[in-house]
Amino acid sequence: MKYQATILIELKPGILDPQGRAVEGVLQGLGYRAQNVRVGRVLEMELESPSEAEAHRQATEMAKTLANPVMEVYTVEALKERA
Amino acid sequence: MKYQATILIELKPGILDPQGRAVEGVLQGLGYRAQNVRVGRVLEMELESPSEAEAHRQATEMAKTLANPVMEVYTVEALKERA
Amino acid sequence: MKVAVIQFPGSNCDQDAAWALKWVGLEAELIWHTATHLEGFAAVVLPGGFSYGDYLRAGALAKFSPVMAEVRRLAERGNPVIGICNGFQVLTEAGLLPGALLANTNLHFTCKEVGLRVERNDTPFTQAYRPGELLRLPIAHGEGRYYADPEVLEGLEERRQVVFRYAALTPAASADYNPNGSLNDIAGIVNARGNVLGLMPHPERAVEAALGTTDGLGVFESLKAALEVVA
Amino acid sequence: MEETLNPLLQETGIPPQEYAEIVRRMGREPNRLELYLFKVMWSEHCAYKNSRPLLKLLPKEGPAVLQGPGENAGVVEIGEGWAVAFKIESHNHPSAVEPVQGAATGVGGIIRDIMAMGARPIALLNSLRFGDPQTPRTQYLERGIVSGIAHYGNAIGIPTVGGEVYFHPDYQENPLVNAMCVGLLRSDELKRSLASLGRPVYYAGAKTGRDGIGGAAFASEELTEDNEAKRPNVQVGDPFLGKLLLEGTLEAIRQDLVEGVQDMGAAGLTSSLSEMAHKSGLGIELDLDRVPQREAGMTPLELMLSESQERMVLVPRPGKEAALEALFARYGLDCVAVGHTLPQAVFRIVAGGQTVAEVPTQALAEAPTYVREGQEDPQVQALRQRDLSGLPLPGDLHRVLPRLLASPNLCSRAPVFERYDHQVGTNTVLVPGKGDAAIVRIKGTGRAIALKVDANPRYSKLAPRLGAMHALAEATRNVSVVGARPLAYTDGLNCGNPETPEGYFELSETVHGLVEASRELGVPCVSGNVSLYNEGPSYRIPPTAMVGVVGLLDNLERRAQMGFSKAGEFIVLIGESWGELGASEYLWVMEGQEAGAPPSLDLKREATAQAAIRELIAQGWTQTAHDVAEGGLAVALAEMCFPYGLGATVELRDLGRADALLYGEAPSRILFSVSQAHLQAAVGRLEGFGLPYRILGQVGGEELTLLLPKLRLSWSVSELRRAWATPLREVLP
Ligand SMILES: Nc1ncnc2c1ncn2[C@@H]1O[C@H](COP(=O)(O)OP(=O)(O)O)[C@@H](O)[C@H]1O
Ligand SMILES: [Mg+2]
Repeated sequence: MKYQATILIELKPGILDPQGRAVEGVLQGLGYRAQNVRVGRVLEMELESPSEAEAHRQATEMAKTLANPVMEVYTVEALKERA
Repeated sequence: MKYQATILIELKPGILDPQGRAVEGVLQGLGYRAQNVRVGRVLEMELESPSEAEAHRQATEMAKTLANPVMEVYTVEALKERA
Repeated sequence: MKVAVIQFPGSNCDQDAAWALKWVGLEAELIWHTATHLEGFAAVVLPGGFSYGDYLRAGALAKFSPVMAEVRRLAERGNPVIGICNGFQVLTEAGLLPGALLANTNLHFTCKEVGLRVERNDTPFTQAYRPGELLRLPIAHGEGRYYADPEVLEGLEERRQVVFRYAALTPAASADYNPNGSLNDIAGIVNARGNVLGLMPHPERAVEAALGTTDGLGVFESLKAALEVVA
Repeated sequence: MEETLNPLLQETGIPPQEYAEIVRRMGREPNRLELYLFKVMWSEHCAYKNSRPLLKLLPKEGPAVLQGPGENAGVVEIGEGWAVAFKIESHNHPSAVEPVQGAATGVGGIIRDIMAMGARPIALLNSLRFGDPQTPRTQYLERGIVSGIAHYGNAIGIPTVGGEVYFHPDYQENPLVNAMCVGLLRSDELKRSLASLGRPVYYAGAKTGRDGIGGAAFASEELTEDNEAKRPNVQVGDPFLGKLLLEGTLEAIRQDLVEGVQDMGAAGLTSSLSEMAHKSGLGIELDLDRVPQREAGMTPLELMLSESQERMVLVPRPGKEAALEALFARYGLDCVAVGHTLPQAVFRIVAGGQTVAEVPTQALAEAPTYVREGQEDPQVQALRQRDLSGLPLPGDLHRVLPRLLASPNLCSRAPVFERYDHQVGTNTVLVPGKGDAAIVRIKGTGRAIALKVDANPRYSKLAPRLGAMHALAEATRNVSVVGARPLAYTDGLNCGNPETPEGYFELSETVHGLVEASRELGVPCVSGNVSLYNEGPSYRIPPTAMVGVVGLLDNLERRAQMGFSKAGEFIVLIGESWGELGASEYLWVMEGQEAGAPPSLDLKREATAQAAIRELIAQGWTQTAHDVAEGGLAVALAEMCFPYGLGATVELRDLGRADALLYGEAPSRILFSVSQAHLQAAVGRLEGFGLPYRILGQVGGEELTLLLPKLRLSWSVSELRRAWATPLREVLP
């Protein structure tokens, strides 16, 4: 079966995120009350897998492979079957 | 009240995603059955807002400002109240 | 005494590194990243560039290249390994050096000359320098901000693993000599054993007077001397 | 008949008289796909309909020229069996729509033109034009375009060694992005876009997607509001794949696996294959089913119009097909036969086993050309003829220099060029900011090439013909002052709508100016690019001829840079000390006026001044030289103080307006510094050349001091430097 997986990879909380700061500056300059803006990456992919549990396991493994544990954390965000 | 907003900004479907292609190549090389990998940006932020509806409106507006309409689409992914 | 210069798809300082190695009289050979053995090579250089386009993160995808298992084996055996710029990023991503290299605080690629202080000259890469010597070397990177957890950083300093630090070339320029926001002004480190070096500046761009500075020559001369001792 | 055709004509925007011509050449009505092939091939961008008759006038011959205009790039020989291929290319409209990708794909595109000649790209330059630097739109474009250029050039590993940036309100809606690439090849490995009979035609590189559909046609249309809807799918560049394609292609050439090479640029498969067929005097049959596709369900029309990046056409030598495929497989790239050559000169497209289009190659390749009547814009004429004699002298001449140095067109470009890797390849001997032209040495020889791209839009706006002459004069001068002999140039012609009398006038005058300067300076044009229709309802860009010059240094050791480096050296000016205020940067910055005639230009004097400075450098008498350009003498002197922070004291004894003396502009002027030991010899040679010169003063101290008959002006170099260094930093931190 085909699953759609979303992996979020973000900087660990304590680490300086200059990009987030820059975006925050822009947003605040436009009058928005956004704070603590953090910028991360999102990966979307299709996965061929016999079961949802297996798809989740695979996605988690890939997330672990792709994120750098020194400064990043990951979440396997969503997993839904594809039509 | 404080809300936590997550904005996903991704490339429009037809647009070439070189990053996604490169990641896909590596994942497949490692034996994963990942396909159509797309890489986007995720923005997390805190928002001060009187209501959830208003926070959502604001987040959507910001997403619109930050995404490049020529090549990107955005989703305001999640919105939850902060402790 | 051949030195292997690894070519990942997207490496672009591979020829320059080989040129610099040959400049000091070392033998250098370009090795495509799919190679599965590095027999006969005394040392390895991971050159600068944009391996795999630097997609995802600089150096992140290159660590999966087949040749990396061999690079690891040589490193563990004690052979000298140098990662320059993108090569440094690959070494940290692969866990051969501690820490990580994040986006420069100014958020953009920066190509210019910086000041560098040699923190120790008892490594195979720095014997030709005096300790404390100030060097002028070019940098060219967008992700060079050295980061490590506080404990890791402390350990690095305790074991004197920091080899190069950004430093002011002249007292007048003292304000912004750190070009990327690296913690502790770190520009280059070695592993605990001292045989794996990673540095963001480009010594291979600084071996000929015609190109502005020869301050990078010491790295290659040191390596040559170190390899001669072994041989 | 009429009713069924009209919708198609409307859809494609092909004018009825051109349609009639198409029918005549085809001998029948074209189908929709065929009509689109004509649309893109007969677009201004591909066909040079309005410029071809003019471009024919440009001198193209020279002793060094190996390949003139007409191929993917021009090629000149530089000795010892080496040659360089170079060309400039515009990507103005894509950059206006999506600055980062527009600029990035512009760089990628010109790189593939150079590869197509069999050359390894060794240097990139760029020439950028923006509107009012204070506006958010300009800043957005500036940041995006600079980062797009950096993104592609840095990642593919070709140093960006030079360029220029200029701000002028007339570019507000329509920025210009022209990229130049220079490649190195062995003269005997020169490749052309050719195929012989019975050969398969290979497609190599990225897969085809719906990128930039209609791009080439789009590039030739004015940017108007209702273009929004027609806006093409944006092309995204992939420098990573570009690098693999580059190495694969060059290796195929080195191993002599291919007889013909052609990049897929604007109008993708359509123009690359039909032009290759036409140049070979053959036909090509293309089987669309074999084209590597990124998306499912692409129609023949979409495949033919796609401008997906990072694709090349290769024609293997007999028996080398398998080796070629294996080579590209190693790089993980598609490399497949998509067609083959035919004896009859037609471009035939097959899909699903059926012929879906078949057009005579000549009909596609030789679009009708137009010669029009030009007429000068009376407003421009009035501006040029404005009387400037009553201009008040500024009360405080001391204030002027820091202000001029901080002007957007004169301030430091370091915030731009620091974002470009200008050293990868370890050949860049003179890096940006250190000299008027970049110097790139040729490893394994004692030689080097010098590179510079230049254009002065203010001169060109006020006097298009003279402005174009100035552009070539200044670009060659910049190459000469580092010690190199200009060999040839490439020109990027950026103008307005040629269908209007003003637009055509400006285009035509610009070309005629280049023709004249080319002839007098003895420098042929070997390649170029034309970008027209850079105008909209409320604006028209100044005619902008970006001239990219390549020069040769026979002896790399004898070269010059622009910074004063030795206290005590004498400062000598070749040329007169006073300049003119018409069309000057001074007039614009201090008076807010863009008016008057640009300074007159004596091309014989120019050629002599350049020959003289080259000789002084070749003799080893001077290592420091700089031309006097925008901002005049005072600005040029300040610029020479910056690289090493070394000051100078200079005496200007001439009477006359002090502002014209200090800040007035005039061509053919060169400053250099020389030690006492060589001073006599140097000025003796200048006399031999019959050139006016003045010994102005000496290098030294931390101040720049200018002594005028009744005035002493002095600034600390560091204070001037600060004024000069900060403005662009604020936009590009
Ligand atoms: N867009 C650019 N890209 C790279 N280098 C640039 C760019 N613009 C300016 N430079 C470099 O900055 C320096 C100064 O440029 P500029 O002021 O335009 O010189 P000039 O007055 O001689 O035309 C030169 O070394 C030039 O090559
Ligand atoms: Mg100049």
